[in-house]
Parts: sequence; structure tokens; C-alpha cells
Amino acid sequence: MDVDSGPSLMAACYGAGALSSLLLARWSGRFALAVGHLAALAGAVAGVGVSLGVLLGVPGRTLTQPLPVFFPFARLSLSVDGLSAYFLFVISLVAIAAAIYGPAYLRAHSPDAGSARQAAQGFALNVFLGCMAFVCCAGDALTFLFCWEGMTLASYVLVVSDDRDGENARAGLLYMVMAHGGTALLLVAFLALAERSGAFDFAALRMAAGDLDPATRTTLFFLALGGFAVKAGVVPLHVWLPRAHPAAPSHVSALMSGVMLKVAIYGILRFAFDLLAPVAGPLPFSWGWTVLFVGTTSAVLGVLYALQQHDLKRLLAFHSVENIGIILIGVGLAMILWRQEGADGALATLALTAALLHTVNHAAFKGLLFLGAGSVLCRTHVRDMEKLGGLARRMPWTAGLFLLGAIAISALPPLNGFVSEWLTFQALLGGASRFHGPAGLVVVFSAAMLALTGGLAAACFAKAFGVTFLGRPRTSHAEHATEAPPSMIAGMMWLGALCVALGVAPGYAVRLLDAPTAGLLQGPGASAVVTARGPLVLSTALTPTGTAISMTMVAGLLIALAAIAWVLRRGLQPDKWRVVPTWTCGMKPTARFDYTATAFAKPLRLVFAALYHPRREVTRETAGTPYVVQRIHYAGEIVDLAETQIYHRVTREISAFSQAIRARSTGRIYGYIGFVLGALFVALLLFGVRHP
Amino acid sequence: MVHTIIDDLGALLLFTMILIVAAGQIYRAIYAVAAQSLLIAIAGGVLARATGNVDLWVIAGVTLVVKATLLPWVLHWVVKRMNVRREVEPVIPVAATLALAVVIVVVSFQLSASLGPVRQAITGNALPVGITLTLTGVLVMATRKTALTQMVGLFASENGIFFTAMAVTRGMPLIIEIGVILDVILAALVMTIMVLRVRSTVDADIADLDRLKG
Amino acid sequence: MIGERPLGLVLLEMILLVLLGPLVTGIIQKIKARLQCRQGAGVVQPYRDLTKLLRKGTVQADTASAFFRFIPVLVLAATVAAGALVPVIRAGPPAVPLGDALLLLGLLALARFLTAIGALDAGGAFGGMGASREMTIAPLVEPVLMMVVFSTAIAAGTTELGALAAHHGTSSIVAWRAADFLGLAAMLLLLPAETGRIPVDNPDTHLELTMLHEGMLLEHSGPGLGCMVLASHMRQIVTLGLVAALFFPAGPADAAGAADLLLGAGVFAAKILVLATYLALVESSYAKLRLFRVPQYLGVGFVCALTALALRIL
Amino acid sequence: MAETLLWVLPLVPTVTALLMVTTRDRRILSALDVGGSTVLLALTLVLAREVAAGGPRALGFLRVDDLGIVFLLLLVVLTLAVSIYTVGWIKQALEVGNMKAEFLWSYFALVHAFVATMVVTVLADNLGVLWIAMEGTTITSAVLVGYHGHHHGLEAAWKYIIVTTIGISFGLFGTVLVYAAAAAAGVQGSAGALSWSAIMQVAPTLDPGIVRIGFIFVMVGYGTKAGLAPMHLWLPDAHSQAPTPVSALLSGVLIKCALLGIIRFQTIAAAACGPAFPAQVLLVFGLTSVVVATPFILAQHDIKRLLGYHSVEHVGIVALGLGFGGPVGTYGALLHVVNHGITKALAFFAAGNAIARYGSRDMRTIRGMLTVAPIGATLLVLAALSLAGVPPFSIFVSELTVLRAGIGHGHWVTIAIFLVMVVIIFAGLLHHVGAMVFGEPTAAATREPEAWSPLFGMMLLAAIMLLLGLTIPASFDGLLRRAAAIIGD
Repeated sequence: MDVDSGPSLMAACYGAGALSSLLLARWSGRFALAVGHLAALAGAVAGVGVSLGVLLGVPGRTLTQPLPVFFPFARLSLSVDGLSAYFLFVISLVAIAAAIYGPAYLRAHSPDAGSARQAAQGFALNVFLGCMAFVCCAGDALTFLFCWEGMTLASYVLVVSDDRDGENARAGLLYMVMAHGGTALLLVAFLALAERSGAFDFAALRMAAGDLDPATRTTLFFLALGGFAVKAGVVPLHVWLPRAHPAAPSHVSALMSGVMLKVAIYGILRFAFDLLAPVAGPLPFSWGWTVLFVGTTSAVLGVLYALQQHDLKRLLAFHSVENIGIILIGVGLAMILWRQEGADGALATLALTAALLHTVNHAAFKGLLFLGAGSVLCRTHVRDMEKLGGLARRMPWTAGLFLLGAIAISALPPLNGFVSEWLTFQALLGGASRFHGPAGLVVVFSAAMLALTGGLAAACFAKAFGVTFLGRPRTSHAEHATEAPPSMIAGMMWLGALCVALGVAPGYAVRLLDAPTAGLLQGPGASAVVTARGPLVLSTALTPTGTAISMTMVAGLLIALAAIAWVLRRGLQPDKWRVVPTWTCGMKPTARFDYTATAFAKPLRLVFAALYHPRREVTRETAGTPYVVQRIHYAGEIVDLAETQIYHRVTREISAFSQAIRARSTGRIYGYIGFVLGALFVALLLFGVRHP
Repeated sequence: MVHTIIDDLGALLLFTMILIVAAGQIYRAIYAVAAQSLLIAIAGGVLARATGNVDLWVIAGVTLVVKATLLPWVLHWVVKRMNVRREVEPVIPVAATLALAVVIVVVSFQLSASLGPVRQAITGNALPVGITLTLTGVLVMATRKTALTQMVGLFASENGIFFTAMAVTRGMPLIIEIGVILDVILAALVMTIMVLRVRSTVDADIADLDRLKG
Repeated sequence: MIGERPLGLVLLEMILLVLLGPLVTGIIQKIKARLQCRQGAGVVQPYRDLTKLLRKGTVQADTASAFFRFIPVLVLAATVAAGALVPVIRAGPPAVPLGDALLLLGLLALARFLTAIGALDAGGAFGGMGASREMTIAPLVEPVLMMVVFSTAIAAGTTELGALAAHHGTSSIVAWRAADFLGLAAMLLLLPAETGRIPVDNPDTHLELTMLHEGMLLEHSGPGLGCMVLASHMRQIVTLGLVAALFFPAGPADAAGAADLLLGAGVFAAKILVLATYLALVESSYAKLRLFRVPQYLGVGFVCALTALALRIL
Repeated sequence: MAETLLWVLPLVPTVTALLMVTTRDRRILSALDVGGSTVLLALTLVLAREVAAGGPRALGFLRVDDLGIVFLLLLVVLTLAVSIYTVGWIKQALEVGNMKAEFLWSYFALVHAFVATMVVTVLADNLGVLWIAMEGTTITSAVLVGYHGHHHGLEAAWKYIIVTTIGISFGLFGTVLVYAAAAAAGVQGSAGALSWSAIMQVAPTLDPGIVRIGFIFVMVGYGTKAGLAPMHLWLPDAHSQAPTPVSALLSGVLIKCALLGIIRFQTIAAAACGPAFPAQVLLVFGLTSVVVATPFILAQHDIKRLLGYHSVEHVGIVALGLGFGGPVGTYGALLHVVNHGITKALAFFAAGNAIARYGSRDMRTIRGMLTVAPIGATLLVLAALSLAGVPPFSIFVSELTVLRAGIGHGHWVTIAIFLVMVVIIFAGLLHHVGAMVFGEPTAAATREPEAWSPLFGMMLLAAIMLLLGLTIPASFDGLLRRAAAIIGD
């Protein structure tokens, strides 16, 4: 099967899926849903095929296809180079899981959904996947923008279509508006280049960017960065993210959090290293440092806010902010180091490798976690952890897979999260030893922040997993939960397997990174830098001694030791095995003894109080004397600084202003006439007299 | 020769305009606008004799019939038929309106002075006078509350346009002028109907309605 | 070129650490007892406890899930695996790519994470409390540890402990620069936190006001508890070994003969002994901090580490 | 052939209007309505082909070039869509009692008279005729605006006719001045001095001073008719009070006809005083319109007023495109004229459906439309998204083109303000529409199934909207290019 026909095959699958789910819905909603998701699955598989074909094919090969002339003023085309192929690969991996998981979830989560809604969801899902895939494959600005907006629009439809709750509509609104603002920035950046080149295709834009003056170049970069940062959910532009992502159906949340944000990363890379990059010499100083800074900030703030969420999906959404931050740290470092005299290509390549590897890793485990949260949701219809608990005994598969994802996202060995963070650390170390003075200190500081992030993530997921799945069920929702249907488990299994594989044998994934890294940085490929000592060993040859770890060996060691310990434990133990209630100082244990999420996160809430502005109110009902307390009611919440300090203020000001204006406006006709007369008068004074 | 006559007529037109602005009673405004139209007709005649352009005679005649007699009569009839209050109700004091009118005069003369020689295009002071009449007419509409005064203002400002149009060398093409006048009549008709309609349905002056806003 | 440590040696060192782990605890307890003018239990007491636990039966909470019984095993495995990364007898990078400081910290974090999960599994208030506090302290400790590691690693350009040790090997105390002293200070401040001792944690009590780590072990029993306890011994000696490798990398880097190996072992023992004494001194001369004072305490360590880095880089 | 079409075209709607007088039966009237519009469309297509083949044609006062064809096409397509929509709408209006069966003929007759005047406006070559036709549109449409006869309608109609008549008279003054300049420049034949094509021959030799003042008068005058701020105040009143089909015509076509008037004079002014001057004026008015419309869109409760203010914004965008100038800017402006016409008509239709269903124009009572009228709600959302400039809908393309021109000419400040306003307006619009479409329906909602003929008319427009958003056919592109060349060269 030829790779060249791949894109058209993909388009065909997604298109067919979209149409069929529209048309078949009249006949049978369920059937339409199934067909739509099957088509999506086919499209995703085709996507994997195309991307692998490009990534493992002839090095430096770019797959280009002209599109029919839709607009006379622009030549549209697809072009799949290493970078595009890699992101297409990531997208398709998660898309497979979502397509497997989707139908059963939608049926289980909203059995009463009308056929119209199901049609909309099937349609939107296919459009969403297709647009994401083709944003990365776009060979010109116009295709990029169309798919970009199509992506936003489709995901918006999915968000608002999930249920008729007003909350979703609001979340969708915020999402749509911010995305639109971002697109406006992108529009300006693209058009400024297109105006200079007179054409829209990337090759022409590249040429046009060749002879930009530094100021314009940097302005355009920051415009684009702003546009993509909104989509990527970088602090403080993240406000929409924790509202919109949880509102969508869970497999769509997985796609939005796991993949859609990455498309923004793709855009940043495309602009920084490809379109706007100067012909020779390093990137302007300000670019990389800005990206590094926002990356670090997003990582820390993202996880700190995630820590205080009790809504499972919202918590996961905030973690996406964190992980995007981690990716951006790598990207920023690569931008700083690229073509720096003194720095050989290896270091930049290492940083970029770390970023790209974390991209796929985050896609895998975040997808897995959202799917897990989804199956909890569709069985209990509760998103608030405080109302869950004890699910590990009721949905063991879901629990196990969720735990896997939790370990992975907490960057703990031997799973994939650790690998990419390790690489990021190595890159930071290299950067730190490369830069002397404050710059180096900044690099090291962001390394420390990265460590803090990892620790907090671990804490957060100890809470998320523990409170949701362990202990006793706190409500009847959790009491009567049952295991999710097999197709959903299968979808999660796929991503779980990816997490393990990418963690234990990352070297093989690194091979896929050769094309993008070498193509983007025109330096050594990823595997030349990272897996010089064989695919099973990750090594950084930054110094003669270098550093090397073998995740495979670590995993083997762990398994062997665990086996030994297990034998030790079973072997020495006489079969005395008693099951008794938990020790609660002799009282009869109930679910109320369990530590709640709020309680678990309280110490950190107090440690970082300066950031949270926590608000708590405790009302106690006493029986006459203050010493006998009958009931205590506790309510606490924390605020998102960006939200309260920026967004609420701005929206309030604007709407107040508009109200005031509107209230002032007169309905009297002589007022109208006065305005006309005044306009004429002013215009005559302004333009009437001849200007010398 | 013609220039001087046109200029004198222009001065008279300005005077009638001031009368309209200053008119405290609706009847006076109507009479003033009728007089103004009469002056326009005279100007048409003068220009016709000067240039020997037959069209201008026709136009002068039509103006005399329609604008100097018919429309004022209609307005008069309306005012009598529906017993509206005779006083015009100024939005801002008449003195202030007059001051604004003066500003308009100054600006429009200044403007046409800045144009340099337009003699070969437009006769005499017709341009500044025309601008003044047009703007002041609209000014009257913008500063009066009753519908009829606004119609008066409208006719006044159209007189200004006509004056300039006539003063243009060789006048405007006849057919156009006729069309314009027909449109004016039609508009006046529709407006009158509306005024009467509102007066009959809700007993209010149509120009006073201000439910629609914002 | 420094001689590499063969796989056999690495495993030998690991086993050595496992065997010595409880002893260190015993020694610390003994010293503490003496400092408190008590006779105290013998230094081999921890071994006795362990054997006793391994022989006992298991009592499991009825709410615990299937994960619960695997937790101790995994925790022990992770901690022991961490032990494989510490150079004990000889400096120099291992022949097999196992020796990275970040990996070591990662494995310790994994053990801690699993412990917290196990504590939450039984679903009592104590477990949750312990887990919550442990997971509060840990994120604050890890960045500082990371910076200390970096402060030495930047010079060497690697985070491989063996290689670091080899790189430092020549430099003795007299050759130290200010950065090293500050780094060591930070490390010494962190040591009690990482080993779960006063003034951050109190290993000797299950009193709910003071406990962190012990609280998480409440629901474990018998061999399971044994594994957890062994794991905490192991964690302690591994941490000490980390400090030794980072700051006192004495011991021949290219030794081959048995005599050298013995010498290395002896030197290592001496280093561990010194650090153990330090821990004992601290424990018996300070009171436990309130939980919300701990961040300030760690903040001092953070500043030290940051200054060390600054001195190293600028 | 084409010459005959020139005088046949205005005749078609006139005759249709006269035929209306003969009958009282609703079905026949609707049939006449649709039939007349179809014939008009067919003839226009023929004319368009003729012109595309053989260039501009002139006949007396009338003349048709590619520029005119663009506006003519928009006009006739919308007329047909309106006719189709009216079939179902009038039925419903009769049931509710908004219309009286015995006066139905007058409504249809007026609509077609209105269309006839607009056709003349588009085809007029003689600037005087242009003015007469423009005033004609005002009179006919004013009667239509006040057609319902309740005093809100009359108030709107009064404001509409008075304010636009003032504007128009300014326009006449400007015309007179340009005529004076042309006459002075010695264009032969007294009527010739008013003929646009004749004036364009000698435009560079005109007295720039007079033309300058003339253009300002025309800009403000016809700008009032086009709804440019700050002369726009009548527009939301009129467009919200008129019967829905008429609103669609007013917003979709009429203000575009006024724009055509402005464009005609812009070309003259550009030739006489240099292109910079009219561009400057257009930019100022365009930006003012975009900025002024924003707060009123945000804080609006009446759905039709909301759409009215949107027309103000979009006319502003067209003016900006013309102001940015150059082939790209003009092309974008013309494309935007068409796109906005189609989309806005669709939006008004959808709004009309919602109003009919909920019996209120207050957006706070329109809720959960998606459940009671899924198709209508979807069309409303599509129209709103297109108005907000989201691909793959048509307006995105034209806004992109206009933006491109602006960036190309380096109007950074204008672009910045424009984009900020567009995003804010987007937020406001989506907020309103989202609230209307999603959520639980209010008690006011009638649950009867959706009538088909309105939906058909809307789907026709939606199809065009989507088509123009996804591609620009080569023939249409050529038309626009030639039209832009007429303005821009």
C-alpha cells in the first residue's frame, strides 16, 4: 500500500464517518454511532500507516500533495514532513483508543440521547479527528487555518452536545471565544507573511520570512506564540481549558487534552524552527527564554491548581496545563540552544527529543486517565471524588489501568512519564553547564521547578486514585458501580500498553524522532544522540563519561526483586490470614472515617496559601453549650488567580460599559438627525479643506 | 450682473432661513419656507433669462407651483385639520439654534472660499448659500420636536439644494429635476399620511415617539 | 579512564546494603539510647523484629482492595532497586547502565507513592493522615535534593553517581570550595526529612499528631509489615549512601584486588557510621517540628542548595 | 439582447407588482411572488453571461457593468429566497393576525415595487437617476417598515424616512456638486454631465475642491442610507420593526445599494483628488461603525436589533475593505458585500422563525430552541457562526481578504482595533445565540413541527453560504476581479 495515497484515504475515512453518522442517524442512532466510530478507527489506522511510512521511510522525504483549487488566490496543498508525520502519529494513536472506547461510553453515559444528538456527536468526532490530522499535514496557511478552526468548531460542538446542562454551554462559549481570539492572532501572523510572499503555501512563507528585519520577525513570532498558547492552555491563557475539557464526552476529553493541545505545540515548533527561523544563526534571544519561562510557570501553577480540584476530570484537565508546561520547557531549551555557538547540535536535539517524547507520553497517559475517569463517570454519573471511593473492588480493571496512568503521569519509573522527564532533566543539566551566569541559574531553577512539579503530581494522583478508588464507597452511586463494558476496557488497555512500552523500551520510539529532530534542527537525529548505546539504553553523550540508564533493565530488576520479595513473603508465612475491620481506635469504622480529597490536600493548600487565597467557612450547630457540637458544616474553595484577577475583571468592565452606553442612547429622532448633521459637519471640517 | 442678482437673492434666502429658525409659531415657519421657495423660483427665472436655458423656466414654474404653494398649503391644511399646538417646541433654546446657524454660515463660506475659483462651475455665492440652507434646514429638524416643523426644515434644506443646482452652469437636466421634485412630493405625502395615522391611532406626535432605543 | 564496576559488583553492593540496612537503624537507636543515658536495645534488634514479623500471620482490613497485598512487595522491590544504583565499595560508572541519581530519586519516589496508596487503601483516618502529610513533605524535599545533585553534577556533566564519585574522587575536604560546603549543608538539612526522622518525622511513635511515615504502616501486618520496615531501613541506608557518593567519594576508584575491595567497604562503613551518628545527634538534640513549620525548615535547605548552585555556576 | 434586458429587468418586478393588484387569493399572490422573482433571477443570469462575454452595456440612463452585476446577483438571489420564505411566513402571519387577508396584495405589491427601485439603483448610470431610485427605495421600504401599523412600526418608519431622506438630500447635494464640476470640465450634453461613465472619462480633470466636498456630502448622505455610524441610529429601529422578509431585504440588499452609490462616487473622487482622500474618509467611517456597533451588540435583548447592529458592523467592514483599497481590499469588500447579504438574510429568517415560535423578540424568553426546532436552531447557529467570521463559512473568507489588504498596506492600528472588536462581538453574539439555542425551552415555546417552505428558503441561503465559504468558483472570481478592477484601477 503506497504512502502517497494515505492522506486521501484518511480524508475518505473521516469524511465517510461524518456523513454516515449524519445520514444513518434518522434510521438508527446506535447504528450511526457505531459506523461513525468505525470509520474514525479506520481513519486513525490509516493515519498511523501514513506517519510510520514517512517517519521510517527515506530520511528527509516530504510527502506533498496539491489540493484542488478552492480559492483562486491561494494554492492549497498537503505536505507531510517528519514533524507533521510525528504529530499525526501521536494523534492517530489516541484516536484509535477513542474510537474503540467511544460508542459504548456514549450509550452507557447517556442512554436517553436522541438520534439527532448521536448524529451530531458522530459527525463532530470525525470532523474533529480529521481536522486535527490535517492541521498537521497542512502545506499552506489557508488549509492550516481552516482545519485549525474546524478543529475548534467540532470540539465546541462535542462540548456543548454532551448534555443540555447550561454549564456546558458556558464552558463552550468561553472556549470558543478564547480560541477565536487566538486564531485572530494567528491570522495576523500568517497574513503578514502571506502579504510579503504573495502566496499562502509554507514554502513561499519561508522564503518571505528569509528577509525579515529582526523586529518584525520577533513580533510575528510572539503573535503566533500567543495564538498557539491560547490553544495549548498556557498559564494565564488556560482558563477555558479546565472548563471545556471536562464538559466534553470523556473520550473527546481524552482527545482534547491528550492531542488537541499538542497541535498547538506543533504550530509553535513549525513557526519557530521552520517558518520564521532565520536562514543562519541562532533564534532571537527572547524567543526561547520566553517559552522556557511560560513553560515553567505553567508546569508549576498547573499542578498546584490541579492539586486542589475535587472534580476528577477537572483535575486531569489542569494536569494537561502542567504537562504542556513540561513540553514547553524542552521546546524553549531547544530554541535557546539551537545553533548557539559553543553548543554542538546534540544538546538542542536532546532538548527537542525530550519535548517530543513527552508529547507522545502525555498523549498516552492522559488519554488513559481520561478514559478511566470516563468509565467511572458512566458507571456512577458522579465526577466529584468526594462522592466516590471503594471503586477498586467494584471496577478492578478500570482501577488498575488508572493506577498505571497515575504512576506514569507522576513521572515515576519504570513508566514513560519518567523517561521524558529524565531526558528533560538531562537537557536542563546540559544547558546549565553550558550557560554561565544568571542564565544558567534560570535553567537550573526551572529544573528545580520541574522536580517540584513531579513531586506534586505524585501527591495529586495519590489523592486522586486513593480517594476515588480506595477505601469505602461514600455514596450509593459508588456503592452500586459495576465494571465498565469490555470495549471501553479495550480502549484503555491500548493506551496502557503504550504507557508500558514507551516506558520500558523508549529507544524504539526515539527512532521515530529521527526524522523530525534532524529535519527541524538540521543536526544529528534523536537516536544518534539519545540511543547511541543501543535501543535499550538511553544515554546522553554530553560529556566523555555521559549518563546512561536502561529502563528495560530497571524494569527487569524491579520485577525480579518483586518476585523474590513475594516468595520471601509467601514462603515464610504460615497460612494465618485474618480479615478484620480497619483499626479506628475501637470505633465502628464507616465511610466518614476515610480521608477526603479536601482533607488530603489541606496541608499543601496551607503551604501554598499565598497562591490559592483559600476561602473556608465553618458553621457549627451546638446543642446549647458550645462544647456539644451537633453538626459542623465546612465549605472551602480556592480561586484561580488568572481567572479572578484578569478574566472576570475584563468581562465585568466590558459588559458594564456596554450597558452604560446603551442606557445613555436616546430614542428621540432629533437626536438621530443631530448625529447625521454632526457627522457631516465634522467630516467637512476634517476633510473638506484642501490639505496642502 | 447675474452674479450680483444671485448673490442678493442668496442673501434674501439666508434671511428667510433665519426666519424659519427663529419662528416661534408653526405657521410663520410655513410662510417663511413658502417665501423661500418663491425666491428660489425667482432665482430660476433670473438664471433662465441670463443663460437662455428653457429647462430652467420650466423648473422655476414647477418650483413655484409645487414648493411655493402646494406643499405649504398641505402643511397648513394638516396643521388646521389636526389641532396640534401651534408653537414649535425647540429642543434647545432658539437663541442657541441661531448661534449654531451663524457658525454654519461662517463655516460654509470659509469652506467655499478655501475652494478657490469655482466661478466657472457655480454662479456667485450659490455654493456657500446652498450649503448654509441645507445644513441649517437639517439643524432646524434636529432642534424641533414636532413632526411638522421637521418637515418644514426638510423642505428648507431641499430649497438649498435646488438653489445650488440652478446656479450650476446650464442648470441640471430637466428630467432629473422633475424626478427629484416628484420624489419630494411622494415623500411629503407618505410623511403626512404617517403623521395623521399616528395622530388618529395613538393621540401623539409621531416625532415624540421614543420607545425604540439602544 | 576510570574502571567500570562490573554487574556482579553492583549486585554484591546491593545485597550488602540490604543486609546492612537494619544494622544502621540499630546503631542509630543505640547511640540515641546512650545519649539519653539509657541502656537501649542491642544493635541487632531490628533483625530480631524483622524475623519476628516475617513469621507472624497477616491481619488485613476488610475494606482493602486486591492491590493491598502487593504494596509491601513492590515498595521493597523499588527501594532495593534504588540500592543497586549507589556506589558502595568502588567509585566509577557501572558496566551496566544502572547508576543514575535521578533514577535513584525516581525509585525512592515510586516506593513512597505506593506506600501512600497502600495507606489509603485500608481506608482509615490514620492512613489517610499519614499519606497526606508524607505526600506534602515529599514534593518539597525532592526539588532541593535535585538541586543538591545538580550542584555536584554540573561540574561533572553527568548525573551518574559512580562517575560523579570518580570525578570527585581526587578532591578531599581540603580541596572543597564554598559550593561543596553549602551543598553538604543543604543535604544534611534534608537528611532527617528523607530518612523520616526528627525534626521532620518521628519513627518511634504512632501518635497521630507526630507521625508521618509510621501512620502509613498501621494497617500492614506480619510479613507485609516486615517488608515495609525493611524497605524503610533500606531507604535510610540508600539515602546515606547517596550523600556519601555525592560528597565523600573517598575510596579507590580503580581498585581491583580483594584487599582494595575490603578497604573500600571499610571506608564506606566508616562514612555511613559518621552520618548515622549525625542523625542520632540531631534526633536526640531537637524536638519534632510542627508540620507547618517544616516548609520553613526545608526552605533553609532550598536556599543553601540554590546558593551552592549559584556559586557553582557564576 | 443585453440592451433590451436593461430595460426589461426593472420592468419585471414592476409588472409583478401591478399583477398583485388583480387578486386577493393568498396562494395566487405567493405564486406570483415566487414566479416574478424566478423570472428576475433567470433574466439576470442571462444578462450576467452577456456582460461577462461582451463587457459593459449602456442604454440611456441605464448601464450595466460587472460591478453592477455583483450587486444585481445578490439582489435577485435574495429576492427569490425571500419569496420562498414568505410563502410559509405569510401563512403563519395570517394565522397569528399580523397581516390582514384583504390587504395582502398591497404587501406583495410594495415588496416588488421596492425590488424594482433597487434594480434601477443598481443599473443606474446617470447619477441623478441613481439618486431618484435611491429615494424611491426609501419611500417604498418606509411604507413596508410601518406596514404592521402598530405605533412601534410607525415610529420606526418615521425615523427611517426622515433620517434617510435627510441623508439622501445630502447625497443629492453632493451629486449636484460633482455635476457642477463635470459641467465645468466640459462634459458634452447636459445629461451626459451626470452620466457616471461619461464623468469617469474626464474625472482626472475635475476640480478637486468641489469634488472633495461633493464626495463628503455623498459619503455622509448615502452613508446614512447604508447605515454607517454615526448616522446608523435609524437602522436598528427600522430593521427590527419591519416584517421579517423585508428586514432581510433591507439588511441584505438595500444598504448594499447605498454602498454601490458611495462606490460610484469614490471612483470619481479617487480619480479627481487622488485615491488617498476617499480611502481616508471610508476608513474613518468604517472603523467608527465597527467600534460603535460593539457595545450595542453586547448589551442587547432584542434579537432583530442585534442583527441590525451587526449590519452596521459589517457595512463598516466593507467600508474598511474599500478604504484599504488595492485589488485585494476592493475584492474583499465586494466579496463581503455578497457574503454578508446572504448570511444576514439567513440570520433574519432564522430569527423570524424563533420569534414566531416563541411569540417574542426578547432573547431572554427564547431558550432551548434546539429541542423544539432542531433544524431552525441549527441554521440559526450556522448563521451566527458565519456572521462571527468562523470558517468554513463565507464571511471568514471575505474578512480574511479584507484583513490581508489592511496588513498589506500596513494599517496596523486599524487592524488591531478591528480584530479586538471582532473578537468581542464574536463573544457577544455566541453568548446570545448559545443561550437561545441550548438549555431547557421556556414555556412560551410552541412545539409544533417546523414548516417547510421557510426552511427551504433558508437552506438555499445556507447552501450558498457554505459553498462560498469552501470555495470561490472561477466564474464568480473573474466577475469579482473585473468589478474590483472597475473600482480600483
